Amino acid sequence: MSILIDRQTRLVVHGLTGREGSFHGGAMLDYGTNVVAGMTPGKGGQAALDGRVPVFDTVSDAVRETGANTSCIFVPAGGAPDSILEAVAAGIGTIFCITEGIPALDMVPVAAAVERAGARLIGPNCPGATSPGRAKVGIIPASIHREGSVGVVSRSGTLTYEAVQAMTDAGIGQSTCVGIGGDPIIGSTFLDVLRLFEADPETEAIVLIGEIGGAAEEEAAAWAAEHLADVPKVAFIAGRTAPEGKRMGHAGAIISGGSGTAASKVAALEAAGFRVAGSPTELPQLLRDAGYRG
Amino acid sequence: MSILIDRQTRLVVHGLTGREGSFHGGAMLDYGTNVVAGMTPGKGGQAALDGRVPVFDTVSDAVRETGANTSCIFVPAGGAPDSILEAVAAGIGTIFCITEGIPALDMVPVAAAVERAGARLIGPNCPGATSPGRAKVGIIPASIHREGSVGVVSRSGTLTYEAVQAMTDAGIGQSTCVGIGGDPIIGSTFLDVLRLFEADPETEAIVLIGEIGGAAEEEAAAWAAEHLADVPKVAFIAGRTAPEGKRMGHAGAIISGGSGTAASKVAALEAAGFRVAGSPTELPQLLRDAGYRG
Amino acid sequence: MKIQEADAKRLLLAEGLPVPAWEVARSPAEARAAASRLLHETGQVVIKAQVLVGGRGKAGGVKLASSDDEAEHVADAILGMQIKGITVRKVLVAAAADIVKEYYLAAVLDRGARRILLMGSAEGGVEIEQVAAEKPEAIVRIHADPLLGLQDWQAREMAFRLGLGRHLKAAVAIGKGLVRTMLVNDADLVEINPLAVVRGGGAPGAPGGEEQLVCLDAKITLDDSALFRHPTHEAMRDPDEEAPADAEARRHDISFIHLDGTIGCMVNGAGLAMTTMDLVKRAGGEPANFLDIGGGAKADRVAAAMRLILAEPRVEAILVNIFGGITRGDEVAMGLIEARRQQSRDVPMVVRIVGTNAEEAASLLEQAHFETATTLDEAARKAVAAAASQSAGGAA
Amino acid sequence: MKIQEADAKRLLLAEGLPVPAWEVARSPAEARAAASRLLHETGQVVIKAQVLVGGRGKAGGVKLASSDDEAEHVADAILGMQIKGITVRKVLVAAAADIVKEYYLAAVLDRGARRILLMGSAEGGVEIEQVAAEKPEAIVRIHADPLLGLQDWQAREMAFRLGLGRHLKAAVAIGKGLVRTMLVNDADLVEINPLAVVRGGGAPGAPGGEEQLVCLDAKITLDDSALFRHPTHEAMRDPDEEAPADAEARRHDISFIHLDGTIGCMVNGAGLAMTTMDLVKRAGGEPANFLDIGGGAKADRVAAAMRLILAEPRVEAILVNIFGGITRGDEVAMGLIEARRQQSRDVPMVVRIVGTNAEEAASLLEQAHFETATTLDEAARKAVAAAASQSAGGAA
Repeated sequence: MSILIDRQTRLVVHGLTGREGSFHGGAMLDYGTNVVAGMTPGKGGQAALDGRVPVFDTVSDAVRETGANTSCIFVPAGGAPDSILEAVAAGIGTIFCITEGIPALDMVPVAAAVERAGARLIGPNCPGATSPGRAKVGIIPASIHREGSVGVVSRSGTLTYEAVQAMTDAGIGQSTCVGIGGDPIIGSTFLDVLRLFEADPETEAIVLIGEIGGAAEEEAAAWAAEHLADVPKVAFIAGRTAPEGKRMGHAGAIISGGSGTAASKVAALEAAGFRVAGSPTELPQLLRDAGYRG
Repeated sequence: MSILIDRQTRLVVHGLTGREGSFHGGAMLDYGTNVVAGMTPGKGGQAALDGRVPVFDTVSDAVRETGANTSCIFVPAGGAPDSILEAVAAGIGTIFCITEGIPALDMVPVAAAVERAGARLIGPNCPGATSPGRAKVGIIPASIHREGSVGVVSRSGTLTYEAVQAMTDAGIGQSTCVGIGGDPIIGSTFLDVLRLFEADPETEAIVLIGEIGGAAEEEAAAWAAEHLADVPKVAFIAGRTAPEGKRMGHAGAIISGGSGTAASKVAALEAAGFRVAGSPTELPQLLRDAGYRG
Repeated sequence: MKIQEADAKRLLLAEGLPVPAWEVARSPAEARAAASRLLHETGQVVIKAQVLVGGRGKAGGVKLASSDDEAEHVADAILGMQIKGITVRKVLVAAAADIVKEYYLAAVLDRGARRILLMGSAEGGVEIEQVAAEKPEAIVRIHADPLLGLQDWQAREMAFRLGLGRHLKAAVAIGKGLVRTMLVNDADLVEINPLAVVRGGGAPGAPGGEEQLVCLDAKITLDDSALFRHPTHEAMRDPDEEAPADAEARRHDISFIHLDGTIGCMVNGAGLAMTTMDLVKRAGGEPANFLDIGGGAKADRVAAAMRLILAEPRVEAILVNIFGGITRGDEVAMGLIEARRQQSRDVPMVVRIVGTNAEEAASLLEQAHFETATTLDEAARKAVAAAASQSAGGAA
Repeated sequence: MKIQEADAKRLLLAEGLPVPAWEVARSPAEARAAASRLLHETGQVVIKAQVLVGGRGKAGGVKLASSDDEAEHVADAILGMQIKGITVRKVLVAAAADIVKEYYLAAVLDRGARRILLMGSAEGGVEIEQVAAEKPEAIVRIHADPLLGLQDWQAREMAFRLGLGRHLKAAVAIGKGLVRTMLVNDADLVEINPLAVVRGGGAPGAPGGEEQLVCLDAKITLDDSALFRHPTHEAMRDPDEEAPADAEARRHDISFIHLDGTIGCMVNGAGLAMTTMDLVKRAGGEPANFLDIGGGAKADRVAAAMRLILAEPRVEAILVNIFGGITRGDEVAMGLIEARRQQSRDVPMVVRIVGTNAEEAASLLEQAHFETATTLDEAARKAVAAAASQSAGGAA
């Protein structure tokens, strides 16, 4: 098993006919992901990715015609919140929003509407997820993965690749790697993803990759201390050298009023039983130290 | 028993210090209703109704200090929707909104918020409800009632009084009389109230008093045909002589595009097993004809 | 409150919707002048009676003209025409559109669903009730979320389902614009019929020959309860179409609707007022009006209600039916006594007052020699009888 | 994007909030003129340094003046002052308020709760972080519903809990106004500190002597992601406080933050960029900047990033760390080669490119004689060593 995506995933790519959508849609299909549909308003009836995937005008058409159950959104920032709501209304249960640069206040009602509908949103401004050997949704490079039983959750993109590559190089595979996104308002938090990993019988260890800003790492740590006490847990926090009051690229990565510092996150994670790495390359060894034998 | 209100009702009156609020608040208290609090922003700390009822600035204060569980709203139209939301947020389960003249579009989000919270709203623009001998909330004159087992539900005010008076004069008492209000957007429909009567062991017969406009009577009739098949049911519909396209006083009382006529409602009710009176004074006899022996 | 087509179009334009240019004319000369300014667009103008009733076309109130001479003649024929009892005092002059296809699109308040409904049909140009009756599957219904509002994807869905995919951007803007117009103005209904694909010309600044989507006719009904927060809307009330009695009723906060019968009714409460009319009819009479004096009606409002009823010469008897609750019966009785003292013509009156302070009312009425009744049915019968004897007396 | 107090006050005024009159002065003479126009209100003006950093008061950037002479002197002292490294180039001149009591009120985006938070305290005038640390119970927190927005009753609740019941109407208008200002402008933060009860004078048109609630200071942070839909907001970017490098970075869509170290960093991805800085520090060096070239970075953006880094004379070595995903390693390599060809001064560079097209990148870099590294830790160590030898060389 795995979380969020697997062989039962039937993916509709919003914006499949666009530049990003077609590039990554093709990569997902090549990886073996069940890309069953594309959605681009006005291009309904066409076929994308060399004729392999039908395109629909609306998500509800895609769901009705192809049984899509998962969305991956490459729509530009202005239209992405609406696209999330369209997926929710069409009954899609799991929605990945890759789009970056969505105004934060746009996400406030959207996140509430997703929650109200009982759907699950990953992102926005996230790289997606990969369940190695089963499916990949989003933009994470396929090459870095290896099948296995470590669950990886991260706020970041390339930093995640770095960490996952280090694990793969050390012979440690992943059950699912999830990038939850670096925006201030995101659909699923570290905690939400940890809950899924806890319920997944195949996930035997956890890697959490956080960064400065907010308190989501602290919240997840407190929960993990109680619910993942016996699970090997390691973490890395980026931004130890970040100055206060400056947004470090990610809209959410900012220390304000002395809160959201790397130090407070490292302390909370260590108190919760995580081993915290000084560099992503140390993660494999720390997993071993924590008792992971997978 | 009864529905909506009884001896367990602990009422907070929104706008208790105003003209309408204090007049009807006093009448409710005199009837024996548990009026535990008033709410008027800026008058917190005062006592109203000759010092018998404490007044609070906020509904949440009233709930915390007095255990209020039911609201009755006399706030003017501009502030009433907000007052409903305040009651919902304070955890009030049953809310009567007497206020008339609320713009219909204001009620769209409010009705949705009430539903989302699992609360129950009666009105707006309604006379309230009376459970004779137990409690009265709103503006229905106390004198017309008699304790008994007929459940009365109506869209109207004085027409309800007329019908209830006729029943009382004929020796037929009521379990609860509910005025649901004549506005286009109301919190509880005929159907919602019928469901409550169905679940109330003390209610043995139903009187439904409808009027032209909308399709709520038809909807209730269809449900009653199935769920209240063996219950004596009588009805009256006002507006047989109303011309098309004119609002007959109530914002909701309008025949448009040939739908919402008295004829269609009478037909639907008769098809569902209701005996439909030609005048409110005939209701007691029709109840007897329908087999009501209470 | 219903507003004229020209006002409705103005509200749509204010929200950025595409409405072809128009002018309003009150005389044939004005219509001629308007036509001479608009004829260059498509070589033809349409001249439409401005009345707040449906079926203008069938009644001959909508006509084309191809020259300013013809426009003047057509306007002359339409102005002064009676449509469903309303005299036409204004016409709207607009460039006639070269219509490729007509659609229906409206935002309405759906009371049952308690939300805003965007309703569309590819069968435009005819009355939607007719489509609903004959071909219900041709109507597309999309509800706006009560908390989120109408989403872009919903407007797109409407466009695709109407077959307007080729005009996607315009259709989305119009669908969202209708709901926005509704919200901004507190309207119950914002209806475009027809919404049309036209060739060139139709809208200002449009490149000639290219197809575009425009709002050719517009109907908006405003929520009376919300007029208080739209001070400018009162100016859209059409004095040409409002009877003096209606204006007087509004001034006194009385719900009043004129009907064609002979028995004037004065009642407190809308449901009871309708019931009183129904019972008059049942007793063999015809109600002359719907009149709800509202709750807690004081003497001066009772007097105003009496004047409203008596202003109609057909009225031969008056039925007063008051169920006291908030309203105190004795106050109404005193109002009636005072009103009768002032009234210009003597019409038989049957009064029924029950409920709060009914006894005090009864003794006041007795002293003033009013005819009274106990039940509503009895009151209706007595009023019908009084009217009948009045007619008979008049005929004698 | 942070904006100056005067701009923040302008946005509040646009939403109808009570903000006492002010003027902005760029010279002592302008300050004198402003004071002479404002002194009549309360007999005193406050002169405040306009810089986008906190702690102006403590730094001596806020002073009172009781005459136009004094205003000119005070402004002369403040203008040109350095506050946390920023040179003061403007002052705000306002009538000094006769403060009865100070409050704190702010609308902020609460990321954890995923909704807007209205946050208030009766302990105004000091930094809210201090209140939060010392007296957390003194902070009132009310979340706006994510779908319904902030309701009137919530604004009233805030007013009552702050003890502002005597100023209920004004407090409700301000609470709602803060959230509206946030929504209308796509702000992350709209903060009034202090919100103050003042005696008379404070606001334009106020009756003298009467107490009223006014916004004395304002701080607004705008959401950078939403600037695209607020074309007028760009004008509020203060060129006096933006380093040329920051403007250049924005033009090229590069996330760039200047730091005080000697090792320039060029990275793709924000998290990896922070990590690279952290590892430089861990290896004993000091990063000169945070720099994220973003996804799919093309050659011209690489060249721009290189210019940004080299513009800082302190930079002694450059660490390039690229994990190819969307970004293709060979494209970055070509960009680096081109950038080095153009670059004005020669600084040692350590390049690590892994992921997509890493092999092609490696061979390009080898041909161009770049120093490369395999792991991130190795890259950091090499860069720190290169900078050390560079300093040593420079010192020798």
